Amino acid sequence: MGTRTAIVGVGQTHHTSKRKDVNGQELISEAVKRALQDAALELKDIDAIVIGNMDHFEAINNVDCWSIDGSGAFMKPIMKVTTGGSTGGTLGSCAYYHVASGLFDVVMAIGWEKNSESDTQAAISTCADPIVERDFFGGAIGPNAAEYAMYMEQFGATQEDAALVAVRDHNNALRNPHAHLRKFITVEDVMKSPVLCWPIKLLDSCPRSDGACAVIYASETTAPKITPNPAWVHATAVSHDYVYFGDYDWEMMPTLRTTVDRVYGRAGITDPLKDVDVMELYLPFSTCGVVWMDHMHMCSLGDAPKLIRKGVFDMNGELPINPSGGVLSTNPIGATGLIRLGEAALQVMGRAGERQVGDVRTALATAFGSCYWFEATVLRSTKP
Amino acid sequence: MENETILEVREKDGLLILQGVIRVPYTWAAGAVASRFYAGLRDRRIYGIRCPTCRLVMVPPKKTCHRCFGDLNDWVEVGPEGTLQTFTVVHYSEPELHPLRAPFAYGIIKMDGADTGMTHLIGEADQRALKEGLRMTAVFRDKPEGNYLDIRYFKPVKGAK
Amino acid sequence: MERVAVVGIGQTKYEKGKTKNFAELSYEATRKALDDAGIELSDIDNVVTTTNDFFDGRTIACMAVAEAAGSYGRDATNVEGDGTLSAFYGLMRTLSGVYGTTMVSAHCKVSEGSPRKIVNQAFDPIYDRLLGMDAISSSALQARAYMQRFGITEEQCARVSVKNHGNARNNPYAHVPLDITVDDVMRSPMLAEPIKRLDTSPISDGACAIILATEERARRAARKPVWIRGVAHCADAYRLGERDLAWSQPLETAARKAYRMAGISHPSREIDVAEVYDAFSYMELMWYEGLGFCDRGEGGRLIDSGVTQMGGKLPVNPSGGVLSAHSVQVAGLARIAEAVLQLRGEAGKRQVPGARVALAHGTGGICAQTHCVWVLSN
Amino acid sequence: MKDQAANRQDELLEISSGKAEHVYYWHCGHYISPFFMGLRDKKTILGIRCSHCGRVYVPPREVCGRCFKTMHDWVDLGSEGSIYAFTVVKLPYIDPNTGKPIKVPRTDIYVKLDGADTCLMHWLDESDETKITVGARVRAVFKEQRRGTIHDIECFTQI
Repeated sequence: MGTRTAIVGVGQTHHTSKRKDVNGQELISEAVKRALQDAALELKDIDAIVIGNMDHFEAINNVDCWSIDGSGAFMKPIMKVTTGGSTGGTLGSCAYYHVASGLFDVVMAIGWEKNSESDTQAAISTCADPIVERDFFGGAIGPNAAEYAMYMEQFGATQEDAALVAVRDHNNALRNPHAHLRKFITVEDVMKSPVLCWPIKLLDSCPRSDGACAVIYASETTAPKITPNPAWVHATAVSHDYVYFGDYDWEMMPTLRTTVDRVYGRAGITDPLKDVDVMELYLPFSTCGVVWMDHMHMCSLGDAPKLIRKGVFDMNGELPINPSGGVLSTNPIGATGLIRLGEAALQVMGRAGERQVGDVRTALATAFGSCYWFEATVLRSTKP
Repeated sequence: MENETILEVREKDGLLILQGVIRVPYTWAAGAVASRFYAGLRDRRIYGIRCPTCRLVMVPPKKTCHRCFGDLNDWVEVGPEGTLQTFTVVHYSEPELHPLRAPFAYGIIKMDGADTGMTHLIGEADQRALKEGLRMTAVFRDKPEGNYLDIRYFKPVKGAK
Repeated sequence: MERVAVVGIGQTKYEKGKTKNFAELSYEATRKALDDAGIELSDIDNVVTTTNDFFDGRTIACMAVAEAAGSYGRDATNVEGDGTLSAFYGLMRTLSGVYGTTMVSAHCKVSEGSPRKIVNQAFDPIYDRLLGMDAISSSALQARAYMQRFGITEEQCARVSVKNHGNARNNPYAHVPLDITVDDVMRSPMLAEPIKRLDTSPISDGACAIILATEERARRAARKPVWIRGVAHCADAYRLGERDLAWSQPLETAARKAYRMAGISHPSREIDVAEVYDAFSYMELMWYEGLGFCDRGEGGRLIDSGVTQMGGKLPVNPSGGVLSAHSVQVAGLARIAEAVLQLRGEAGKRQVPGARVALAHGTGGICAQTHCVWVLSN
Repeated sequence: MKDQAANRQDELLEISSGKAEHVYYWHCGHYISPFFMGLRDKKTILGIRCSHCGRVYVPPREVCGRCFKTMHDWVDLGSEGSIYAFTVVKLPYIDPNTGKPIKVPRTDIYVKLDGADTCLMHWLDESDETKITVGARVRAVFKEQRRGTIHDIECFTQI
């Protein structure tokens, strides 16, 4: 049996469109120092570090080696993991397995990106198979736009339904001092914003951000010494099933279903609306906040727009989603999934400040990337 | 429709090899610390930064000490001369990478007053006479561009042995 | 640490210009590993792949090999770095209590891109990347620093090349088996002083996979399990000018930790065979020292003594090492695979008779900034 | 700790990569090569069937991820199918192949070829989204000059 593991500290930068005042290493060090401060630890207390980003955004090979001045990994074990957009989730689970294995006691995961350093869409387009799909892959927007076009056709959902999700996440960000975009918007604003990839418009889309996030994991013996309220990892799961974008089954979203089924199963969640208190979901586009609700078993297929119109996922709704403002307001890609985990942990630890959702006992965080790959983690205030 | 992003198609033993290319340009923020270092080079001065805890002067400067993880802001001018710690004479040519034509040399130079070495090019030198401990001095670019090659290379100090 | 075994391994032959694409190459290795273990993919519950987006010419390069590595329907993840680190992550997942049998795979087709430009991207874009250094020129700085400090000669480095290329003749997977002399190495074209052509490793394409299992699951496998006794890794400072290039402290730190886990107090006596990451000939001598096979500065004398040759007391790189096949992030995983073959007594003509404890070693970064050390036993 | 040295912003330098060009020689391998040659020589799209689960994959590949078995059963899928999904790209992002902005609007489609279980990605010669429907029948338009790449198909067109 593995070692029980909890998140005990979270640090992040104030995410923004371009940090000209710091280079990548310096950006990372801000998040690391804040995480250490949050957990009242010193660098010497960290036994191992995992770091991740997406290589083609900054063109830095061997990021683990390059990061030392920022990550603090001098004379420590460090490894790099990456799975594209889902990297942040991958980082969290990698740190978790470090501790769960019993080989390390306190481990820090660091996700970062300086998306301002290249053309994000160009760099992300290189993730498609270079000789078969690259030229038809309109960056990350394309497939998600196609997905929502199909969903509207099938279930009569509207662009306004997606706009409601955009309004929710953007306006939640007003309570998050770390969020990149903090501007009050309305459905009308979303509808009037320019079309990027029909039917996705500018305000339906995530920004590209410069930012970093560090999350500290600790073992069951050490975690309670660090904080009275650790966020315990109850389950983590992944589904990375596909190779080509053309392989995906958008009607049944199998990778999302597999992922949530695995974490719900492992954490004993039968009805997410009732069993989970808050979710931090990797929704890169507002449209995902509609379609994916069905597959996360919030409702039957095609019913997500009804829940959204009722405000079920709003801050004061039955199951608040993305109190942080989510990916729509902040997106330093390699950090994005880890920010979801960090924010979910802050909710469980009761340290989410103005964006705190009452008393959180169970939180779920997801990450999404690559070829519709998903990752999910369930955190609880109680020990597994 | 414009396309053909594949530069060349080769067929070998009944299989295809496609030559493609990635052309994504990058612009890296130097950050405040490196920017100040480059501002110094503009004035033909080389600055390092001292870690008060580890008592090390690092050149080029950095914002955080990798040893104690403390924030650094104690700027010190180093050089203008230094000593060669190790070097290599490169005999192959890689025109897209190399700023100088082979044979040329790379070296690690510890500037006077610094505790860490600076990796750089070596020019105006008798390559066969290079050795550890040789005194070196920076040769600056006439028109600084705000990057590492604002030092063109290091050359042996006249008369140095 | 609870007991975890390597129960299956698979390697492709390492060559330049392999005709298989990433997925086909990766599948060859994973299929061989499954067949070697005598299990099916259904017995595997999670997968760790190893990629490098620059060598593969695409970002999220792990997408290409997901199916081929067996990721469909199971928890998969991806490490970017040397294969010894992916194996380490695989070990942690196996130990976590969540999973019990882990497939770890790595592929690399170094010949498809421009390796020198790709390695140059490991330098700091803010500072020294513009110098245009690559693996050869930066390692030459390290070679010089090391040789100068300890009086190591070019001939001693050449002896590593002669030994390893010679050993490679016994390894059907090796890329460059050669029957050469110290003179041949010394007379090969000078690339970056003191590194000559025959001091360098080749540009190789290939793939490797290993399967890790808990003690309970290992019983189901067909092969005699090879147990993981100790593993550790450690990183040095980033900038070359901040490091002691002549002595690898992170290697010593990682080795000591791995030895402590494995209960080894006299590595040179207790280890029967080692597979180390010799990307350049001088590196093997430095790693002897860091691994405690000899005292600091004694690497040259150790190679001269013949101890690390086949037939010596501690043969190093019976496979021919990285000098004979360098498929970058695959190379460390291949070291583990070779160590496993030795401990099973299945290493064929390169077998070290009666090997009971083996060491495998991987590195990452410029001038081997990071090291990962594995100790295995049968 | 201050996040932004905003007052010194004007002194902050950036380092440029210049044109940054990385050339690759991608081996198409033993499954994509016949696929491209099918486009080039026969103006047909080849898929491959898993003899175990019966799924037909396009583009063809060696292994069926579900069954983890090598596939041998090549299938000629012809050149027609239906639109599974589409999007009209209006953002002129930088084409990673050229370093220059792509031409917009551009319609990317996922085509479910008749007889295939997965989709092929390509372009549609219609950029008015109101004139495109999911499920519409489409046909591949082949180029006159073909050389063994995915662009031997010029685009797809609605029938």
